Amino acid sequence: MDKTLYISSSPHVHEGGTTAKAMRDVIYALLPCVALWIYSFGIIKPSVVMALCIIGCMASEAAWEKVRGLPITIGDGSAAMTGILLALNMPPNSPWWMALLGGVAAIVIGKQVFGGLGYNPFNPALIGRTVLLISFPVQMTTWMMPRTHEITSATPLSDVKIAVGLTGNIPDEIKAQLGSVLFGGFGGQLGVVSGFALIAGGCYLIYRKVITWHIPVSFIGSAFVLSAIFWAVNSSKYPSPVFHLFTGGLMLGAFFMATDWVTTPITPKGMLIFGAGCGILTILIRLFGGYPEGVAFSILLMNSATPIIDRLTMPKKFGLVTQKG
Amino acid sequence: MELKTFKGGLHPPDNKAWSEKKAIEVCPLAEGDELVILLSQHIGAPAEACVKKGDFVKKGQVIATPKGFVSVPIHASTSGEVISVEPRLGTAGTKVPAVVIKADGQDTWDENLSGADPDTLTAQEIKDRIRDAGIVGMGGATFPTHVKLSPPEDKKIDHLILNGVECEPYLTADHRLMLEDPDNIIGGILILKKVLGVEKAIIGIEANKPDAIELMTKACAGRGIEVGALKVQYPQGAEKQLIYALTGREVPSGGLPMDCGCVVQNVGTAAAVNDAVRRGIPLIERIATVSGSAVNEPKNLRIKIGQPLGKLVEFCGGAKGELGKIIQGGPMMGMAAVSLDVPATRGTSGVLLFSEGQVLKEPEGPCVRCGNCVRACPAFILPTEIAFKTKKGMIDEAEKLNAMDCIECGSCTYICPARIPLIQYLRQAKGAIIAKRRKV
Amino acid sequence: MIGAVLSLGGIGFLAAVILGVAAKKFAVEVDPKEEAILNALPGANCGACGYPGCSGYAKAVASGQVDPSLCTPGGKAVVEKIAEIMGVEAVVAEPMVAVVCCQGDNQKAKDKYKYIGVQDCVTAQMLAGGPKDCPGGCLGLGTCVVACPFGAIEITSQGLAVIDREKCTGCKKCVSACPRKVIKMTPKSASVHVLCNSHDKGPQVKGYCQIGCIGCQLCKRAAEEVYAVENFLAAVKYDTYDAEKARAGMEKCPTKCIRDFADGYPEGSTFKP
Amino acid sequence: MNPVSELKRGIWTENAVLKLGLGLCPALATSSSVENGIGMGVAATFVLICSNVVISAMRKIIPSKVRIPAFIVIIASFVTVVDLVMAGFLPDLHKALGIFIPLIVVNCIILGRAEAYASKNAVLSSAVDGIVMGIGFTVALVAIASVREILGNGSFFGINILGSGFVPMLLMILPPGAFLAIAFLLAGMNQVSAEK
Amino acid sequence: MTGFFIILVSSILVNNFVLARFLGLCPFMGVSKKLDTAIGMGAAVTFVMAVAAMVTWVIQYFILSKFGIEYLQTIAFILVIASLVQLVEMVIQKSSPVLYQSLGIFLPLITTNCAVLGLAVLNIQVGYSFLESVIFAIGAALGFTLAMVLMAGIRERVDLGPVPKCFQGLPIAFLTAGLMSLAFMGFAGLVKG
Repeated sequence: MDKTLYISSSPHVHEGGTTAKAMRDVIYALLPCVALWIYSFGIIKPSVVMALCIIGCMASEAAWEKVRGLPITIGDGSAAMTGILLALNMPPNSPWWMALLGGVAAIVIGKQVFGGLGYNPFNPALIGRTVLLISFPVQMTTWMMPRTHEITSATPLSDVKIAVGLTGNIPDEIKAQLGSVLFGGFGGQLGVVSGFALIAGGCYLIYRKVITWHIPVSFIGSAFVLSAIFWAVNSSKYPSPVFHLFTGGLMLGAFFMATDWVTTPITPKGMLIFGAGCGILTILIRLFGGYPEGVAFSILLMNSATPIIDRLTMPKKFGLVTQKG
Repeated sequence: MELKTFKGGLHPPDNKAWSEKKAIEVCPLAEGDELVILLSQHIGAPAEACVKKGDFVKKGQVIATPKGFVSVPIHASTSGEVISVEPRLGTAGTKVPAVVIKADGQDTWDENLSGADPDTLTAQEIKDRIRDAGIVGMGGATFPTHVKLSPPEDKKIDHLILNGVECEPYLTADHRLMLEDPDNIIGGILILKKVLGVEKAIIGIEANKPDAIELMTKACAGRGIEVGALKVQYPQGAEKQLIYALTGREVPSGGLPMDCGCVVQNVGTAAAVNDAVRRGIPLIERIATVSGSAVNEPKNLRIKIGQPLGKLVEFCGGAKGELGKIIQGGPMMGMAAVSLDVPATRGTSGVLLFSEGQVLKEPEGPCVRCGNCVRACPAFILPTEIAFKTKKGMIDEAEKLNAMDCIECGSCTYICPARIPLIQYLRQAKGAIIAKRRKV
Repeated sequence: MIGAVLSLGGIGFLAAVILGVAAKKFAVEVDPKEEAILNALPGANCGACGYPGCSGYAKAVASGQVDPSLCTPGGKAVVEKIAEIMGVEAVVAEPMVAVVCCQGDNQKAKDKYKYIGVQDCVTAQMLAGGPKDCPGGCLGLGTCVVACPFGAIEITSQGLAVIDREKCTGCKKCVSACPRKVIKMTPKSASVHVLCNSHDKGPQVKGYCQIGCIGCQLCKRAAEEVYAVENFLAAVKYDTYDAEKARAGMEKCPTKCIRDFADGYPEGSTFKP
Repeated sequence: MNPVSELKRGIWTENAVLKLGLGLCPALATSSSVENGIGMGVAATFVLICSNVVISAMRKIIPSKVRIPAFIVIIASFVTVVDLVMAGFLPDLHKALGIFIPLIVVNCIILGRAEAYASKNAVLSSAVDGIVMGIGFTVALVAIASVREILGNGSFFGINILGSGFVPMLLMILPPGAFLAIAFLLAGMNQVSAEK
Repeated sequence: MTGFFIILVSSILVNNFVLARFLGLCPFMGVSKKLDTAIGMGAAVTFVMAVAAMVTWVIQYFILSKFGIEYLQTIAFILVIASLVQLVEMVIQKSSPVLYQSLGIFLPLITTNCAVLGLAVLNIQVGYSFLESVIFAIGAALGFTLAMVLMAGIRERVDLGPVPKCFQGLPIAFLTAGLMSLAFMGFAGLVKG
């Protein structure tokens, strides 16, 4: 033998996908939303927030890995993706230090402490957001109105919450506005300004087979059904399902956060349960909880149940069915 | 046409166009060529050499006799002189017992071989002929056929399933055989039906071979054989998946096809059975596809058992570019060979040459739990979880996760974006579980 | 005050009575010897004794049917302690250590092929018999490192497994983990070993390894009492081991496949003699 | 007995909270401010010293079979004393610590020291053990509380130290902050002792 | 009825004993390494808590209050709980060795579980009725079990991962608990009370 050949276990061919490619796909899918988001809130401020979130994530990932003497993995795009998702979850007029801190928190306590990509039990971007939300409730709920850039602390969700809290009913003037929710005009998270861009991005990911339909469908479906039930019971107190779907972070959550590979179940059945749990918890927290928005909490809560769901939904192995005939 | 299929699996690019239109050619054998005939070319006990150095053997003569029930004899593939009986480099990359024959170029048949009319034979006589001809599963598993045809009394067999799926990419040997020699296959099927005493025989063919489906349908008409068109989906040709696709039955976990009333045979095996019973020809030749990015001229060849892979490649115009990997069998389940000196065996359904650049060298990354492997797995287990547990040495956990049900089709590894050699971990787990069970 | 004393006393008394009665009624016996032995054992659960973990061994010893000297990791001290608990005399076996009988690292030994895949010797061995051309040589993928419960094994910078003679407790975990059977148990007192595991003939060995035993018999000729050559592979006769003679034979070895660990560990190792 | 090495043992090498993982509940629950932390630490130290002394003194007359219930009763008595004293003299602190005062009874540190040390050693050394362990517990509490109060409230011991420009990280004084603070403290301790 | 429901939801989710009230952390950290043991511990705690709530309630209102010696509450409660746990342990050990194998090992841990004593004290502080006390006990125990089971699921995964050396063991467990606690903050205000 003059030349040694390669030997490895079968299969000797590969589909070609890599983790980095999939991450890039997610970033591509987010680009339209990012563009719309930046555009709606006045180019400069949101761009800075976005950039700082990404820098916070990537720099802390690189620094952590450098200190621990590990290979630097910021090239795989997962830190950048976390940064973008985190930014989309923050008010576009956030102070600079908050964006940076959020990025660092997301990567350090959300991901690297557990050993890096693939081992984190919770969605890093949501950890970042939730840490900020609980730490700085005022700054995290100071929103801007799209286009007019007027500073407000009101979002449709908080309007409804406050009104119901005070009077037990949604006042007519708010109700009248709710119809226009589809077309923006409200302050608040991303869902308001670019619900359709998010859906398009989500569909792109499903088409690219980066994610499957299970989680988005069961998330949105269960949120729709549950809110529809409440709405049908008392429409003066509970807002309509369409309102729920297109406000807050629900679309972003359903397509981009709840579908995060690492922190969600791997079995299709588990994914359905996961999505349904997210949807139900979101609506319950929105309607009855102390916080006006529940997407982030519900996804984190379901993240913590992921290992259990995986265990309970282990597929029945081939050949276990009893023979017919 | 409604296509049948199973659940799970995936669809790798089949790359069959390189060789599917090429008619089968005979790979030549010149005087003085060495044939290295391994004594273990089947699953089960190796055969024992019954010739010695210096003996002259004729084509088709028995050179090694079976030991035990799950074993078959080995025959000389050509006439010539036995130049040694010694361990030689085998398929698995280690040295194994072999008989080396130097061809005399005459290719003289052993005159003792004779055929018979299957209608005049009893089932047992046919089975004996099949065993004596050394027939094994030609799909690559090389399980002795006569054993498969002898189910225990209490297993009622009602289906004979013929595997013409050839779901492995690149390979076109079975495809060409069906196109060029349908009568031989059908003859074999009729014999197999008689041995098993079944009424129903189905040939499963993937829809990417429409010409074969059409031809076989026509040829089978009126002879009690159905043709089932199957969706192009890997691993459609895996025994359990094929049975499910064609009959809707699931082979019980840990069981055999006979446990759900089926016997599966490759179409190539059927042809070999026909040759053996009607014409008395033992299994000394087979059809193999030589293909891959590093082969000059991909071809389908009729090869002699014992020819070194290098000879086959040579006949196909030799290798081109920088050779990176040699694969015996298909790219999904085939084994990488250490050198072109390795001889072809009864299980060599193909020889693929991959260029250096085509070798997968990406390092294993961390599992990102995308779930691709779970969705692709036709055995419905969780490959990544098992791999993870195996990596940590938690063999009991791996066993609880049904590691033993893995059919090693490679779908999980093919689709894994983190490039984890999942199947290797699964094999490791299976090995460890078997070792543990033996100990207890 | 009286109420306090009375009620608290009452509660206490009641609880004491109930517990006292329950203790009698629900008593379950536990062998105190078993517990004492378990406490004496090192608790590494390494399995060197052949029982599933230390508790299994403790149970077996307590039953009186098993020799108390099977715990190699614990060494003399533990054996004596157990013997004391059991009231028998301690018989301490000669301490053994494991040795990787190969020096064919990736500089000195040839590879049969380039291996891509799981970094585990058993798994690599399943693929074409392992990437090393030598059928007995150390693959250096570290299955023994994982198997060792005492962290006594490392893979050198040149891809060879090496066992620290101080940390090794002789539990034999690595011996059963190694797919190529290249790790052997040797008496700790002997420091000279033949570090080769190939039974191939000389020229063949030379073909794939610079430092393998070629079966030349020179060591045997120099020290008949200490060396034996069988099947083209030299071996130290530990029964008649003698340090000086062993070194005499070692110096004669043309391929340097005999090593005295007192001189140091193979190249690239961080262990010190 | 060297007091310095004993102190080092209590604060560092055998620190109940940070090294042995004992007494976690009060360590987290009462560390939202340094003041509460010290209050809890002192209360627990008092109980620890007293119970160590009494148990050590009575170690020969308590039958081993009922020693645990006996220990608990002794500890509980002192806890009751602390409870009443605090309610009388430090009503605010008593209210802030709330249910965690009676829960000193089940603080594993105290029972642990009683079982592992006081029941086997003389009165004086048991008292010293109680003191150093108590100080260790208090130090741990103050450490956790400092992190939480400074980050979560911008103040130390109630005094604003980071100025008005600092935006307090509310999270740190809420339950999740307690978990995160102790996690990083423990990791830091591990890192430091690994490097030594 | 709604009152009971609110107590239940509040004690399971909003004021989760482990994640919001820091009660029972020692067994929570110790036993949540494996899912099976976590479930076993949860069952044991639920049983003991329910019984302890009943017994301590009776003692408080029929003995301590009667004699005006509420200040002896701590001593009396801990005495009763300790005896109770030991009694349960002995009974189970004798009557059902199988149950003891799976459950019994956790019982000694419960004695020093501040969740049980904390529960008893809380019951009296809040002034729950007998039935409410029991409901509260069950809710608290279920909350404890829920947190522990979720935690065990995560830990089984996390502990196998390449966690940095200095974070291995307790630190990463605390961090995980912290993040769970963060997620449970979402339930804040779900029920008033």
